[in-house]
Amino acid sequence: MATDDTIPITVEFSGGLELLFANQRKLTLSIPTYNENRTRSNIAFLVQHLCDNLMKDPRKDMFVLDGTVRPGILVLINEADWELEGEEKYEIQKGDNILFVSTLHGG
Amino acid sequence: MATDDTIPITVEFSGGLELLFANQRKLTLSIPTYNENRTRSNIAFLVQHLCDNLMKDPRKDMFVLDGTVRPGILVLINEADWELEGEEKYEIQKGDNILFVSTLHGG
Amino acid sequence: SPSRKWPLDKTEYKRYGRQLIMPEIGLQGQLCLKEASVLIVGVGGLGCPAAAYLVGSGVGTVGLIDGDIVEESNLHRQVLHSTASVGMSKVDSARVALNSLNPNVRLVAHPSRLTSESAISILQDYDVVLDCTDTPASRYLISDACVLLGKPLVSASALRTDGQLMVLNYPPRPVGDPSGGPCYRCVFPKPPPAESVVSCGDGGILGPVVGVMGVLQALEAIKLLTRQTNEVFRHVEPKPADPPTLLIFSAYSNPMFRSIRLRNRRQKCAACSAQSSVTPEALKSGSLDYVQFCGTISPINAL
Amino acid sequence: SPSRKWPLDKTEYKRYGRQLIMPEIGLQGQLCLKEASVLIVGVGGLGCPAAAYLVGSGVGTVGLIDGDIVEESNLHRQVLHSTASVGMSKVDSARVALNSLNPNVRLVAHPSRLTSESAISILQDYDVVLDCTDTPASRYLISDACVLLGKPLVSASALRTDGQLMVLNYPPRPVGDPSGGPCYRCVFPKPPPAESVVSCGDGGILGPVVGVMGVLQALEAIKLLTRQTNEVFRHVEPKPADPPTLLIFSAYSNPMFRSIRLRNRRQKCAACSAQSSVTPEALKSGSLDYVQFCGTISPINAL
Ligand SMILES: [Zn+2]
Ligand SMILES: [Zn+2]
Repeated sequence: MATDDTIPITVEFSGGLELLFANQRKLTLSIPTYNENRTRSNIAFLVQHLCDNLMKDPRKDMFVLDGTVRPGILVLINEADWELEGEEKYEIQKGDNILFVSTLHGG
Repeated sequence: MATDDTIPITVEFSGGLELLFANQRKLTLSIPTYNENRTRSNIAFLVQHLCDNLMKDPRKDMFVLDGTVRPGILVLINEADWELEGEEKYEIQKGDNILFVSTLHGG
Repeated sequence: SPSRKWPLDKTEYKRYGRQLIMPEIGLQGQLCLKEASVLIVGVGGLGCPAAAYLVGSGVGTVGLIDGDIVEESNLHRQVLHSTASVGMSKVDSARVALNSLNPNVRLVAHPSRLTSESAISILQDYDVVLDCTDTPASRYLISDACVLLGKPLVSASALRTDGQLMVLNYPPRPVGDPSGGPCYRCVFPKPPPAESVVSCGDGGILGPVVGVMGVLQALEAIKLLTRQTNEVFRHVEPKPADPPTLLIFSAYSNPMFRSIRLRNRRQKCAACSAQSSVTPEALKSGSLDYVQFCGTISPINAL
Repeated sequence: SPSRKWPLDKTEYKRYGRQLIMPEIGLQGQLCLKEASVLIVGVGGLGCPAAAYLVGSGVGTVGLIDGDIVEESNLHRQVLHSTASVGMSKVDSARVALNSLNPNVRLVAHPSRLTSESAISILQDYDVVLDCTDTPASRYLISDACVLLGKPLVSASALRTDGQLMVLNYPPRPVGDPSGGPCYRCVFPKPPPAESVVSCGDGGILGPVVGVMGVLQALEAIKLLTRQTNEVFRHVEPKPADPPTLLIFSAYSNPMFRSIRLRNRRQKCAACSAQSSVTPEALKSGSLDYVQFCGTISPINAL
């Protein structure tokens, strides 16, 4: 059905993660619909894509650790915890909003 | 194109207006797509419809005055001031969220 | 000169250190705050928390205007006052508390109700005005005076479990310039029928509801006052002002907060448009009767 | 008996009148508040406003726990304290201010840091706990103790221009019951790498940002404590508890507030699931080392 090559999405950063991405809180971008394995791009792919192509800070382990988003970062798909949507395996849809929030500890 | 008879929408009340509607803050309802004049139902129609059919409080002038929403009530169509959308003449679309907010003055 | 080298004194670096290290404020932002003056109209449920955080942040001059005295029924939400200050003027009571929080801030007391005659002469000395009052009449009056004087207005209100917040007349362009931010009359051209107006005294109010709105007023004022810093000193591109927004708070709804996009200036606004009928002279002479404009009603008939 | 007829005394009717007339509170709600006890862990930027509004509202007993003393750099945001109380313990300083706001509230002082050994015995006396602390270690400890004791937890945090708020372990069902609300470990099963953790001291904090979050904690506690009132006395159908939500605040974003739907209890949660390894004995014996669990790092390397 869908023959489009790319999926337009919005990616947002909050809780200090924006500092890793040149202080940008909101990115509008397009990602490939299918990745190299001919499977649909999912959150795991997006995280690696962001880390490889858009993260400006050299400290990659502030965002990705052991192949996944580091502990202390919540991933929210369209305003809901990714655990409600299938976590890393969630296949990204056109217009999705993916929000990465670092927990805060100050008070 | 559209031959559906009714339009499903969400109507919300805030700032005390919910008290006029049996303390309901959120209503899910369907309104006729076309009204008696065979024109598409707009906000003016919705306001009259709410006043005639859903308002429990007898003080109609707390909601409608001189044929329109009384002063001090903001009408918001999908999170934007109705003045940005054509006010009373805005033709209601499927899934629209219409929010009526009474201004507050306390402090 | 030494004052150039150390524009703040040592205790100020210490006191404001946690703000100073933030790029959004920085030394330049702190200096903007120190040189700024903010008028808080109404030292009640909104004005108390707003004043505490503005004075805490080191705004140079904070003006307080209120004609009321502290009552016991205020204390559940007006947390600057204390049981011992019942019977005292709200302005004096707040002054004591604020001075003990931060003695570096100059506090200006106006212990009387704002009137149409006095509004221009009082407001003109301040950079930003906070509307923390509780009647439609005062809201129209303050907005009109802010439009005439070109002052940004941070307006909040609360009742029962709900609150509302708007930044009005921002950017504060001259009367008749459609690129300025909307004023209170743009949003509400006609006052509500008097019988639909409910005060906190009649309708009740939950303390933290009005508290949240007051703290947010302080935040918006700090953002306005340090905005230039961000643009000039952080080499950030000057962004256009945020579009006019109404923040709606509802303690028992989910989500609790909603942001609503407001209209721009109204083409025929009685205050801020080219067709304005509100003039400084009319205001000063008292020929604009705000109380009558808004009507009155005995509380028993109110919604 | 006369105490039945007039369950509050005359000054209380006056003081809380603006809450009492609201259907969400009413006399029954006020009595719930009066009989309730709330523990505020951390009397800093979150704890100060939270305490002020809870004490204002007439919660019967408010416990304050903090091992720190007031420093000048606290005052821009910790608005219960004053310049004169610099050097005093935060708990004592807050107690003076809160007592002068509302002498009807019993204040319980715990002027020391919460430890794994003391947590159970301190928390067990309270109905609701507010996490107003500032380290990951204390956040895991407080959550674990709340789960073991079946207490609802109102958790907030703030840094720079951002804040977060969650109501955890609500409803506070027993360990192993999947219908209870998620705990802190359900949401964050592993602590963040120590080098990614930034304190307000290192990262900075804008006063009203942490202030808003603290006031909202007071609000959530009042909602929890008076919830039953609504159901039992207003003949409102008992609604299920709101789904677990994370409120995200960002002072320079538009919109400023977002509500995010959180997960339910985690099937393998180390604290609240049937497979829990966190026990009261382990906590009391100190065999759970929260500081080591969360790691430490010299501040210079922190993000
Ligand atoms: Zn206008
Ligand atoms: Zn858990």
